Amino acid sequence: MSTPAADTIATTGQADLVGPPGEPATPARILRPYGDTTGDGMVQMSFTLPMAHGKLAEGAALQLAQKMGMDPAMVVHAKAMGPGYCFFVVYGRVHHLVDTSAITVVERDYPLLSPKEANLAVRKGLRRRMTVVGACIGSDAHTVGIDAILNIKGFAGEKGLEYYREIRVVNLGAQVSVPQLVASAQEVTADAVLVSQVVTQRDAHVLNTREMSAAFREAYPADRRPVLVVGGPRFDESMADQLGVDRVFARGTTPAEVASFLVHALVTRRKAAA
Amino acid sequence: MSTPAADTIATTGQADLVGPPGEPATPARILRPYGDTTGDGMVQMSFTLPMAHGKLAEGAALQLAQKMGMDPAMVVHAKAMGPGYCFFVVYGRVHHLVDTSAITVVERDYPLLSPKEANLAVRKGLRRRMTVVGACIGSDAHTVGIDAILNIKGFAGEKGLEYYREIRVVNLGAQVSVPQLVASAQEVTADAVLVSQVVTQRDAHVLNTREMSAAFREAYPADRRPVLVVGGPRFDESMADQLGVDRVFARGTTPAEVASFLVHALVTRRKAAA
Amino acid sequence: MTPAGSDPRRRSGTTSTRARRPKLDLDPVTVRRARTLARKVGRPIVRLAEQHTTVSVERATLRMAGLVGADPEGTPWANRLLDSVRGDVGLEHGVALPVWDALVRGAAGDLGELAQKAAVGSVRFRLPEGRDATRAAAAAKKSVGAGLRRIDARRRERERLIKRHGDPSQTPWIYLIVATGDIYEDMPQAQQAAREGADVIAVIRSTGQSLLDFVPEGATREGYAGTYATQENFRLMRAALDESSKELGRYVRLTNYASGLCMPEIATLAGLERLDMMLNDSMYGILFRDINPVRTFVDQRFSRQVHARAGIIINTGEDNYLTTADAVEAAHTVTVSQLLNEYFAKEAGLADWQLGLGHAFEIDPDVPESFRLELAHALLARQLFPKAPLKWMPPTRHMTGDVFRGYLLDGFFNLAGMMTGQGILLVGMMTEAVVTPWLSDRDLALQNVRYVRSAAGGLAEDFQPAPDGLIARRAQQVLAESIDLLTRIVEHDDGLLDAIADGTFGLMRRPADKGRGLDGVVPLAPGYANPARELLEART
Amino acid sequence: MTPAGSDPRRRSGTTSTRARRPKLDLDPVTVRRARTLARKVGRPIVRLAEQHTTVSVERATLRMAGLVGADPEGTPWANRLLDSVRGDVGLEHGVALPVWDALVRGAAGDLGELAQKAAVGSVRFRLPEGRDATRAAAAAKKSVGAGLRRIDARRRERERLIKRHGDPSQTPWIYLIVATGDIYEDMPQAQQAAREGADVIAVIRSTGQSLLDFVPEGATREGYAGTYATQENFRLMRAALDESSKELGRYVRLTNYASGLCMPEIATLAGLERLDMMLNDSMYGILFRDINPVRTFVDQRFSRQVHARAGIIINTGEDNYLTTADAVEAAHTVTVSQLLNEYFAKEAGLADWQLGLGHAFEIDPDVPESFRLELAHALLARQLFPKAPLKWMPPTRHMTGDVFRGYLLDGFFNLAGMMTGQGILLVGMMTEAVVTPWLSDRDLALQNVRYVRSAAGGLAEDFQPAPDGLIARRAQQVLAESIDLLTRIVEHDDGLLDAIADGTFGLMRRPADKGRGLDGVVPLAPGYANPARELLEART
Ligand code: B12
Ligand code: B12
Ligand SMILES: Cc1ncc(COP(=O)(O)O)c(C=O)c1O
Ligand SMILES: Cc1ncc(COP(=O)(O)O)c(C=O)c1O
Repeated sequence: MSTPAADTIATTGQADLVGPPGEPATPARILRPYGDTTGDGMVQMSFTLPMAHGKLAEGAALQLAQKMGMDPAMVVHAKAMGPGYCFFVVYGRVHHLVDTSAITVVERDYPLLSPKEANLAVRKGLRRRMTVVGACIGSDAHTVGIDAILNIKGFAGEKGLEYYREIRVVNLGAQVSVPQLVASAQEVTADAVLVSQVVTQRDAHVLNTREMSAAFREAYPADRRPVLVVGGPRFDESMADQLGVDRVFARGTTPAEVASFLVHALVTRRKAAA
Repeated sequence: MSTPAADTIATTGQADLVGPPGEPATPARILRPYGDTTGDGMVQMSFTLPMAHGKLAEGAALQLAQKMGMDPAMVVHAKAMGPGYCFFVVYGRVHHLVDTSAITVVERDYPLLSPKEANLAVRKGLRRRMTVVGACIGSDAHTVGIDAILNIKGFAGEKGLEYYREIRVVNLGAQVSVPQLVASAQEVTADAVLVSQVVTQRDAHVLNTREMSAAFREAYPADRRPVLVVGGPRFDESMADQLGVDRVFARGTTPAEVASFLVHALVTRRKAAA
Repeated sequence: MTPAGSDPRRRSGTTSTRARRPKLDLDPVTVRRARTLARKVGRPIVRLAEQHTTVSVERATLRMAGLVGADPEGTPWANRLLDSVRGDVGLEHGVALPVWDALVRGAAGDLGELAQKAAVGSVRFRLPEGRDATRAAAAAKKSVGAGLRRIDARRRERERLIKRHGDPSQTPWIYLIVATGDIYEDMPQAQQAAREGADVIAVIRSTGQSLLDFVPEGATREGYAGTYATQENFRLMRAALDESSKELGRYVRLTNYASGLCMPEIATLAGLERLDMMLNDSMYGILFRDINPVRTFVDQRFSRQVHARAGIIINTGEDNYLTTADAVEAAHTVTVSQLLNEYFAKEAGLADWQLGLGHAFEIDPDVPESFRLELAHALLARQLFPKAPLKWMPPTRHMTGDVFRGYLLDGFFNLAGMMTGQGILLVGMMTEAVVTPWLSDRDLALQNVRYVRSAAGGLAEDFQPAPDGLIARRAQQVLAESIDLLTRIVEHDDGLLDAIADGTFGLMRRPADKGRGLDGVVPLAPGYANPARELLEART
Repeated sequence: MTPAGSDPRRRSGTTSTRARRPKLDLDPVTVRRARTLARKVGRPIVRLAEQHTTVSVERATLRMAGLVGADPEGTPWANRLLDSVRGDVGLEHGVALPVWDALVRGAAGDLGELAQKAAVGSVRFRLPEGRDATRAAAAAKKSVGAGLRRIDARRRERERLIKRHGDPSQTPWIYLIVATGDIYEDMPQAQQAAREGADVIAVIRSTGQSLLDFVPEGATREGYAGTYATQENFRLMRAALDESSKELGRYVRLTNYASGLCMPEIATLAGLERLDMMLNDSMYGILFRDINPVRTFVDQRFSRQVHARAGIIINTGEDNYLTTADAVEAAHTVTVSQLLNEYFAKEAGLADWQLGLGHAFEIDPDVPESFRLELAHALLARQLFPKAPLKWMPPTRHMTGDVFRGYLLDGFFNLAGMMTGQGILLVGMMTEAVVTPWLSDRDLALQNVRYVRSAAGGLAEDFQPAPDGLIARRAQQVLAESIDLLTRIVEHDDGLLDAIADGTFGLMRRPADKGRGLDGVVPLAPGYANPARELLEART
């Protein structure tokens, strides 16, 4: 429902058009949230505080809202949840400005290829098929996401990597341990390793990914390490460095984006380096 | 549904009991929002930014969340609303602490009286009936709130001020202009004037109340001015001074609270002053 | 636009038309009885309306004849001119004869100039007699007739555009409000709402406009909780929605309020600017704005005649009763008001397809079986007025700051609307108890409607209230109580006026000799002439 | 607790019992045909189960006999002891004879000591024969019998508590999950949920536990997205809910998962700690955890026998199919699985009232008529299994970060549950696509249930799908497709095992000789003895 279409993303490299109402639009750099009037700064929030319902709790909710930069803030709903917790809905105006020129977005810095183009690039560039190993690691058993990228069936109308003639896909499935994954990658001399992480409670996805990238760094000489890609709905795409991987994909990723990145990383970039 | 019961409020003068899970509770002064674990600081937000949907917009949403003190923040939903607006749902952890010792709450600083007690106090203290004028001023036509306080029928099981034998109620109804209100108050020599303001768009309630209190200050010598009370669902009870009134009542007010305040202000306090 | 073509229910694929049998077994004799009583109650009021005029009816006549604009202080020339005439010769003969007498006499080249001259005292009015009167009357008729033809042309234009762009493909029609106070914020918001599926846009009026005895002028940006109804705002918004209609391949309708002290004038402006629906209730102004009852009934009749002529669908205001009275206890007052609104509307020439009779989903959600009681009420209205589109209003009174709960309630409201074949669905906002709707509230609300319609719209087919079940019994009870109430009204000495005076509706007491705008009511003198009224009457 | 008393539907005031006629006209011959086919498919699997044992079945036997605790590394003594026995004499004769032979021989004073000694190698096991075998068998039977009597006592205790505190006053029973990962956060959250109306609390397990071939020990605070199932956690939570039951005057049930590699042991611990329901599906582990099919079926049968004995209601996992397969296309696989789960359950001694057969509201909300299709599926299950409580699962797959939309969807899920008389309603969370449920999510979700139940619960009375309408046709179609599929399975050379191998369910291919835990499967040798199996079998 809210999945951003990949292509519109790539072409939107600037803040959009918001001008005085009724007048021709001009690009804006500084924005505020919009309730029903330009510049009103209105937002909605809800949260729980671990305290009994009452005036003090409502005051506490207001205090939090104010610390978050809301002024005025209205506590429009407060409900006791048992003796020790209270749930709030707060509406109000935030005074922060959004500066669109200060946003770092991981834009696609490589061309989006059709399966045909990708196949051609691999054939010409690698002169052999590209081998890709995929898995859900740790205790994560959510395979739907990685399958969406790998299986022929694909995602959002795009075929998955199995459909690419020049890509060999080894999908290890769910709950693969990191040593198992490294071993499999070595066994099939993987060019790239694709890992999915969906469970995020207590930062499971971050910890598992770091463990995985460290293991590959350990097991391979730097110049022979397969390209490491991680994906899942709650990843922040700008975190690749912190996670020790080459690329992070988040919610709504489509197979072609991944295939294109792999071609870029394994064919185009390596050729350029060579 | 969420109306705080008046009495529980008055007795809750301290942060409630939150201790280590499973252990006996001890009062906490410093709190964080609670998602599913003590101290996790989790909150939910939604807002619109006036820009096209896309990665830049999601980055902008994150930036706002970060400025509000959320880290990490997750943009879990982003939906284009036409070409120039995008709606977001964001979840994340805020790092602000709520300090319950720094909250100023307008506690009821007078005893809550039954109708009988209130009548007795008026009879003894004023030696005449107390006259109260009520109205919705400005263009506001929402009379249900003021009627809940004034009409016999009352609110939340409590009878309204008309039920009090020693209170004479003159309810002027909706859309009363400030000059009209002042004239009526003078005509009936009102002891107190009760004004309701429900419409808040563009701070209508604040502007109208200020206009009203200024007019009364103008029309009366300081020591003869009737007690000014304003009420409505979106008022902040701590704003009495800024509004130039003697007391502000917000959502969930009951008639007995108002009657008790009037007795306090007109009988108890004046007697004390004399 | 033909009546049939514009009956929203006609195009229904999923509503009552597919049901197996009428969902309620209403006794036809009882139903006929209810209508007879409504006629009895209404007829004296129509007579009363025929015997009076008001400042606003007379100003509407001037506007119909083309008088526009305002003086530098913002007082419309229609008001200035009317006041001059009234000062000189009174109103009991109408403005037409004195005004066109002056024009025929050459006191000014047109109405605008005449108003300006009158304002500075350089023209005085008289009541023409004999040949002068005949000539003035003819000139007036010509001018006003031209105005009526402009309204007719706008109606034809609407029909053309509907043919070109098409009507909504489903019922209920989706009705959304915008209310920023600034027409320039309203326009993009309305267009966005249309894009997301709105079939009808209503621009909510600023608080207090209903008590203004003049219609503000020009484009406005400073309303409170709504935007002023002005001719220019009408024009701007209609143009914006014409753009949307083209963009979307679906004619998007525009609504405003013919209500308050200027009801006749606003109705006229609506006809001239091709608005498509108007809030217009026979008693709302009396009950909720303390407007004098006679003033209201006179203004009502004129405005409804204009709406009939302009092909405008009216929306009546029964939902409002339930914001002050309890929706279960007072359910029958809604039915009674619908019956009266139907009577007054038909008497004024409105066709069935123009009767957006109101009702609302306002039962306290904590009442056991509240949803089924809502279904009972909604079905009763549906079956009592089978050819009227019916305007179904969302929960407001029992909405709270819990916006999640509010979003759910609105979903069940939408479901009730679909299950009972309502014609026009005013989309509820999760922020009802918080703020006037935000852009995102509207977007979310439309998503709610789309889900319910697509997922469960067809449930009407499977909905067959048990013949002796809660729903059937409740509907019968409300109908019986309505007949009791109508009977009691008929038994009042002075019928409806007395009933209104003693608090029968919405718990408000409104005596016939009190209320705002009373000084704008004038009993007709013999010789009263008003070409607008004559032309409109001739048509009906 | 008698079966009748615990059938949630029995107490229904508002569900199908009040309906006028069965909502679907299902052909009884077709229904009988479906059951016959399920029996044909299932019987060879039962025979397979009878011919094998597993490490977990044997460990469960030890636990039933009272073996508790773990070594300092956290490996349970049950595992250590089993491994020693297996190392010494293999498992094909079961652990009972070698273990009690050792005890009878005086190698240790009790099971715990024996395990410790075995772990350090100071005891060796043998397979007793003749009189030794008879004596060992008798001792084993006595120990295990005592354990079974403890389970019986917990069942009686439950019955007493239900009598004292009462069952929920309505159906569906409200089922809520807690999932903090920390049993000490779970407890207050569960109690708060009960206060707000939860009838059943499920403690979700940490990710990965199902692949552990041991049951962790003690109170745990470090699960990911769920809390470890341990005997101590069971005990703590049951005690917390016993408090709540007292506070609320309503017996609050507790659920966990008898699933994964330790299914038989966990079932046993559940019986010992008076859990009231257990997730327990005949094929879930195979399909979703890649557990070896034979391992699963053997473990399944044992665990179901324990549940039967303990008076525990099982919840099957058909909802899971619809998280990977499309809920419309794969609707019949749910029905087939329900029929198989029913067969396996009854064969293992479970009564109708213990069959919480699963199904779910997982149709893409963008599919036209999605809600009515859900009603069709839910009604089909309701009518195929009229005496089973049925476990109705909320939307998960099509939930998004739009929590408002999610809250609405959950409301319609609740409505479908009420309209079709489901017995157990797993409450959906608006944050399904975001986080494991927050305290406030649960509170809001219960408010949603309460509104729908109170406002529209009685709608079942008015819900009469047209005999030839969308709902009736859809239900018939799904039933027909189920029969086709069962027929195709029967036609496989090796029946169900082959069907599972070739991806018939949930699109997963799971060959019988692959998958996790295969090395824990052992074909029985002649002379195999297991007093737990014997005692449980005798009872059924
Ligand atoms: C389906 C599902 C299941 C199925 C999984 C079946 C399967 N074979 O995958 C079943 C029923 C088995 C299941 C079980 C559990 N689940 Co689950 N499940 C879901 C559910 C409903 C949908 C997930 C999904 O399939 N999304 C669709 C896919 C296409 O989206 P995606 O994963 O985001 O993938 C896209 C992108 O992220 C990206 N991507 C993903 N991976 C990768 C990898 C690479 C390399 C690349 C390039 C891209 C990429 O591309 C994909 C296409 O765009 C979600 C709730 C929800 N609506 O999101 C909960 C959810 C993910 N589950 C959850 C939990 C907790 C569990 C359990 C742990 C609960 C329990 N304790 O029993 C269990 C155990 C599972 C385990 N051990 O991991 C939580 C996670 C909470 C959190 N944030 O930590 C969720 C969010 C539900 C909740 N609110 O509690 N679950
Ligand atoms: C009922 C209602 C109406 C009725 C009013 C009938 C009447 N006679 O009062 C009708 C239908 C006429 C109406 C019309 C309009 N309404 Co209105 N209405 C509501 C509604 C649904 C409920 C308000 C209510 O009655 N609450 C119940 C009472 C008991 O609560 P209360 O007012 O908060 O009062 C309590 C306390 O606040 C306090 N209190 C209040 N006043 C006072 C005074 C004193 C002295 C004291 C001590 C205490 C006190 O005590 C009371 C008891 O606890 C709200 C939405 C909602 N659910 O809240 C919208 C709402 C208030 N309306 C709104 C609007 C915009 C309008 C209109 C302006 C729309 C339009 N442009 O046409 C019109 C015009 C009205 C006007 N000119 O003012 C907005 C206001 C938005 C804002 N925050 O600015 C709301 C919030 C709806 C919305 N989201 O758009 N409305
Ligand atoms: C018939 C009618 N007129 C007018 C209004 C609007 O109120 P106001 O008189 O403040 O413009 C309403 C309320 O929604 C109404 O139902
Ligand atoms: C029958 C059954 N067992 C177990 C689980 C839980 O999964 P896991 O195996 O990860 O504990 C589920 C999923 O909800 C289930 O339906």
